[in-house]
Amino acid sequence: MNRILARTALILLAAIIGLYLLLPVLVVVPMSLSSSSFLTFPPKELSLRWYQQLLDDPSWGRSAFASLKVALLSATVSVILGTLAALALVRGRFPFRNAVTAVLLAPLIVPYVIVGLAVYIAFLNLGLTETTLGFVLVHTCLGVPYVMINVSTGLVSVDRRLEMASMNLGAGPVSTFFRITLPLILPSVLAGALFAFITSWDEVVTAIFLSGPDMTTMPVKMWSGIRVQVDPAVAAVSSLSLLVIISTFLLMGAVKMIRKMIDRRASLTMNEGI
Amino acid sequence: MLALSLSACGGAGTASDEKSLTVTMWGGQAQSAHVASYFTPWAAESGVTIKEDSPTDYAKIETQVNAGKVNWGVVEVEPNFANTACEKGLLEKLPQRVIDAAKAAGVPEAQMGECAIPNLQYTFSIAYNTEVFADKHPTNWAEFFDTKTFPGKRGFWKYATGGLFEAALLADGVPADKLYPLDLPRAFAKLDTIKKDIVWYDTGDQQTQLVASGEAPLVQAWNGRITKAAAEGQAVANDYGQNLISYDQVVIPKGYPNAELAADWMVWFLGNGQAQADDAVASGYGPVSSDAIGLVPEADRKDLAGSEEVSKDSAGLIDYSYWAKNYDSVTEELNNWIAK
Amino acid sequence: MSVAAGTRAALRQPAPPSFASKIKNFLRIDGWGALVLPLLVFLILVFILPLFVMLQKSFTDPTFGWQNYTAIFAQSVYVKVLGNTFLTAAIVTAVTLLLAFPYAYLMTLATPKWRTVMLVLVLVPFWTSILVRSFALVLLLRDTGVLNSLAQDAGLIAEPVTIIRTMSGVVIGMVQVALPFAVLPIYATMRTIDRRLLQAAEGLGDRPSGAFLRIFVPLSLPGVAAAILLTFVQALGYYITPALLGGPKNTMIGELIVQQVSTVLRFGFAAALATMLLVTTFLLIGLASKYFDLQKHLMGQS
Amino acid sequence: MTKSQETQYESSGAPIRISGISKTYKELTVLDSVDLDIRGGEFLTLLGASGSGKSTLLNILAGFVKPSGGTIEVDGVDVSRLPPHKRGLGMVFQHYALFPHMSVAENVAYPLKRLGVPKAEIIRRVGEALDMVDLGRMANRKPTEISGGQQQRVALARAIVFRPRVLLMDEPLGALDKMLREQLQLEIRKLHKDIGITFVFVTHDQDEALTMSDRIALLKDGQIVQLGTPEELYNAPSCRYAAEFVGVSNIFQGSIKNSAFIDGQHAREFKLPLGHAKEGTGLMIRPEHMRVSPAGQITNTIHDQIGATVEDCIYLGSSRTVQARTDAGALLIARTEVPRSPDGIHAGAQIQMHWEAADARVLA
Repeated sequence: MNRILARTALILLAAIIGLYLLLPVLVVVPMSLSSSSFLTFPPKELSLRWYQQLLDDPSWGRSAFASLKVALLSATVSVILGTLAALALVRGRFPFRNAVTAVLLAPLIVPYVIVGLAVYIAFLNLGLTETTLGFVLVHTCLGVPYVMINVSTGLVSVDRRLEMASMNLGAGPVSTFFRITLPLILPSVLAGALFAFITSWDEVVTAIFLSGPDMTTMPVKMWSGIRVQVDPAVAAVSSLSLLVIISTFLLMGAVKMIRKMIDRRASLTMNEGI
Repeated sequence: MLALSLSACGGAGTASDEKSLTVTMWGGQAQSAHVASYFTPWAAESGVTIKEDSPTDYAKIETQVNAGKVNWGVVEVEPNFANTACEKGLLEKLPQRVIDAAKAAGVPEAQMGECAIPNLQYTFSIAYNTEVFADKHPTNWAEFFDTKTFPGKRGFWKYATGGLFEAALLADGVPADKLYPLDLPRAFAKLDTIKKDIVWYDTGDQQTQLVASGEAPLVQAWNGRITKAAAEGQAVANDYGQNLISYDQVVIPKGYPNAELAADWMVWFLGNGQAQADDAVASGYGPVSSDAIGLVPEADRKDLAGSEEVSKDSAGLIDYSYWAKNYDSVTEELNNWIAK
Repeated sequence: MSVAAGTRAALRQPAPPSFASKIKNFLRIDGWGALVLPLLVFLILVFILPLFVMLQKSFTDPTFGWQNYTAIFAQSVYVKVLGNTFLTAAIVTAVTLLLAFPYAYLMTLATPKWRTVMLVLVLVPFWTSILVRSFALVLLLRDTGVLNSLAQDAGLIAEPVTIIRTMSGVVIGMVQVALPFAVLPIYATMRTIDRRLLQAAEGLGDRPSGAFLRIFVPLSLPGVAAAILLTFVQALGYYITPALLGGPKNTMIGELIVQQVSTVLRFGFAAALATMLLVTTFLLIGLASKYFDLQKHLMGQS
Repeated sequence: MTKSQETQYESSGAPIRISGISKTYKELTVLDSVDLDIRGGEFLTLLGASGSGKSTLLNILAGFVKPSGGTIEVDGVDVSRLPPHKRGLGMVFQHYALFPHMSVAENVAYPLKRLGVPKAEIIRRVGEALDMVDLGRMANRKPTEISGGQQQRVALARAIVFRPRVLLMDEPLGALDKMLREQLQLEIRKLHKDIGITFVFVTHDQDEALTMSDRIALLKDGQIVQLGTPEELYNAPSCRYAAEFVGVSNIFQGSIKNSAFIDGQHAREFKLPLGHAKEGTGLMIRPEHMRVSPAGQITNTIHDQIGATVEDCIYLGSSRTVQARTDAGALLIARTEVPRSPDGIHAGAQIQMHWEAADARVLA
């Protein structure tokens, strides 16, 4: 009886937390449908005015494209560098281990404001501000610890005997990594990549420093008017990206289902899997 | 808007770089209005490409100038920064032709700087919620500070240059022409009387939210924001009693390669009252040339800084030369007082 | 060093374990270990180097010396901001943990379908800009906001509860941002705990609550430690959320740094504030690592 | 019991020569200069308690652990410096180490793909290998979708599909239940006979070692204490450790003096078997050679005997075990076939335990 009571309380708590996580996100949708040029909730009149403005103003599309490019590239570089470093941390031996680890994790600890300013001073002289390369370099620093942490955690749980088995069966270390280790830690790598992508996609503080007329990312575009006025188009952008993520989740679910169906059919005919 | 996007796309070519001007302002819809009203027409006339950036960031200006890589051409700043930065050598001194153009346009002497021309004016005035104060609302700062007659929270901008000291001294009976240098102890003493009712805002959005929602039915606000909100049907209004006139300035960071082009634009802008009038209608901020206000349609005029209606009740201009000298120290005092 | 000195040293230490070979052994790096080099070099060049240039400014801008540091302590307001920063981060961490732990626990109990739903709920906020979420919270929480109006209409409260511009507002906003970062590592650890251990403990006569406290909770500690560290350290650097949801009394150091840099142009002072924050953070982490192996808990390493 | 002398080896199994292999970790010596010649095609078991070094030796053979000293020759070629993937030795791991993200067929095809075998042949050989372990219909299952015994067979198929000349097995049956283990022991033996390659098998289970091996190398503290056929190990243990580790034994402690064994504990003198060693510290009698009689019934003078009190009498179906304690406190065990169990043997009864001197063994 006690246990049922505790479970019910737990479920209730989780429901409240879920609402707490979701509500501020969902409120954005009606906000974006308001006809007012102020962010209001609930909206007095519904209109698609701000979506129209997104379409009319090509700078939104440009900044979205710039953000996407930077986020994809920096997530890719983060995954490569972060996975290598995780392999070294979990498997390897190298000197000054604590100091090196501290350097690798430092981007988690240093406030972005400091990073932004420091990097701005350095990059301005190198001509790297307002360039994709500049953004990718900085956002890789910010995203790479997440990849490292995720992949390290994944690597620790990999049964070393599987790698030994692979090498025993004639695969070299590199081949073993790509055929056995990588597929096994793939969920961790993808989780790390997701973190790195989002870190870059949503990053505004260092991006403010790096942005300029030649290159502005989406969060900077959203942030730009804040001291004067928040453009309700920002709510429209958020709603759209929400739509994208929800459809991605649905798509992933669909792909999973289709794969299961194919698997089932394939198991009827032997040796196809080879 | 279309012209802007085309020119911005064309900006990638190196040939057009020689005739491009980068404009940096505070951002948002106000910036869109400014650019559309008084940058794009000039750019079209003179074959220059306009590049836009936002928001203004003083740290970026200093870093760019110190690094000798200046990307920003015309930058919208607060007058106290324009003053300090000009002294520190971060900004280009105005060429004589800009100063002459300003004189010719009748720009108030007080709003000019050695390195800066004003680009718009607005007021710190009393914004009130028309539902909470349907019958009677404060019409001067003494009433604004009177929480007995007008109960409710008061909103102030949390920066030293937000006009709160001036308002406090006016409320305490200091004559408008004897405000500066500010009697800070007296101002803090007056502010102490309503301290528990003060709500601090940071962004322009917050002020309209505060008044419109009734959370703080009285706010010392920027008049343009309140006018816009009222036009959208929100229950807010301005009272211009003892309003304090403020202005933004535009400057050219030192060493900007196309500084001449920027100066060209300044001359064009000061002499083009129509462009300023168009901007005033679109943005809600007042024009700076004396003839421009007359070009604004009657209906929009009464809520613009620089108009007869607003000027007659004004307590005067905020003295940014005072603030240029005292901003840092008063900011520390203010932060300390808030934190107490 | 002279030959004689070398000999004397050898005499004093009858069996010298060859200093050179010790160094060599210490500096040894194997094939796996070498994989750390690309990232290390990358971070040193792109991250650490600019940071040093910046931090050096705290001693040289505007003039050489400690004046930026003495200036911090000359004004009580800056000390207060520092204190407030750590206090807020601590409260945020505690609240986040209190919510994240049961949530993650329920995720381990839920059916796969519900677990996916709960996971999506955690991930979705990632995809909405912090800026927009903070604004949405303002609209929901302010005195005349949706939640206060609903509660008043329902007769739960007579007067609106002021949340915005108070510490609670900041905490509510920051916890919303921090929760996903805490739930994920805790859940990752909990998932690996063998539930049969709980049954075993109950079989050995422990009450369910006792078995939970004595078996499950200690086993989930690595994830909890990682969550605490991530939440706390990130909370120290927040500035958008406290700027929007807090009042001037809730100013955090990140906001102060931006203010000093962008509006007052005191680079050196801002750098000094940043250095203080960095040093304090590293000290705290150092202190924490005395009590548990951070690398292990953060990376799941042995 | 296997008679190694009678087993016909096929020539395809490679001989392995282990010379002076050592392994130390800091201060800990895991293997201490081990020498071992494994004949081509034989089934050799490395037997030992955990920590004896048997798995380390296997891992050194496979190339996963670098020895601190010594060499490994396979078929006369020194492989000590080769990485694991170039040694061409098949291996079955503890808990099988099947790749969880690949199907059964993909697992078995893995080594063939590394060798670049043409696809058609891969399909054929994978089919053959799976048929050999009777798992053809499981080809497209994932390892998590089949039982433990089936996983073990997949691991076996995967290890032999590329026709290695040596198969290493690291406690491959440890995770299975008793019935399945016994069944698989026989299957692995049959497989060994069928393919004729060299098997090196690691286990801590003496029954398993006795059942399966041609020869057993018994390891203790990083050294081989005895190498021989199962019979030799059982009947002629070289030392007390070997006697106790393999099978159950009754051991009297003492020394040899004047062609007799002096038991210190009981202050008794026992006869020695013919051709006994000159030196020894113990005398061992296996339980099945130990007889029991009610007290005072013994007349046979070629038997040695000792009085004891029965503590327990355990019925095992085909046999009966009697546990009895001497006055000096030593526990002795006798196993008797059920019909021969005499009356008067029950808990608390005074009995005589006796044995023929020829069945006793002197331990070094």
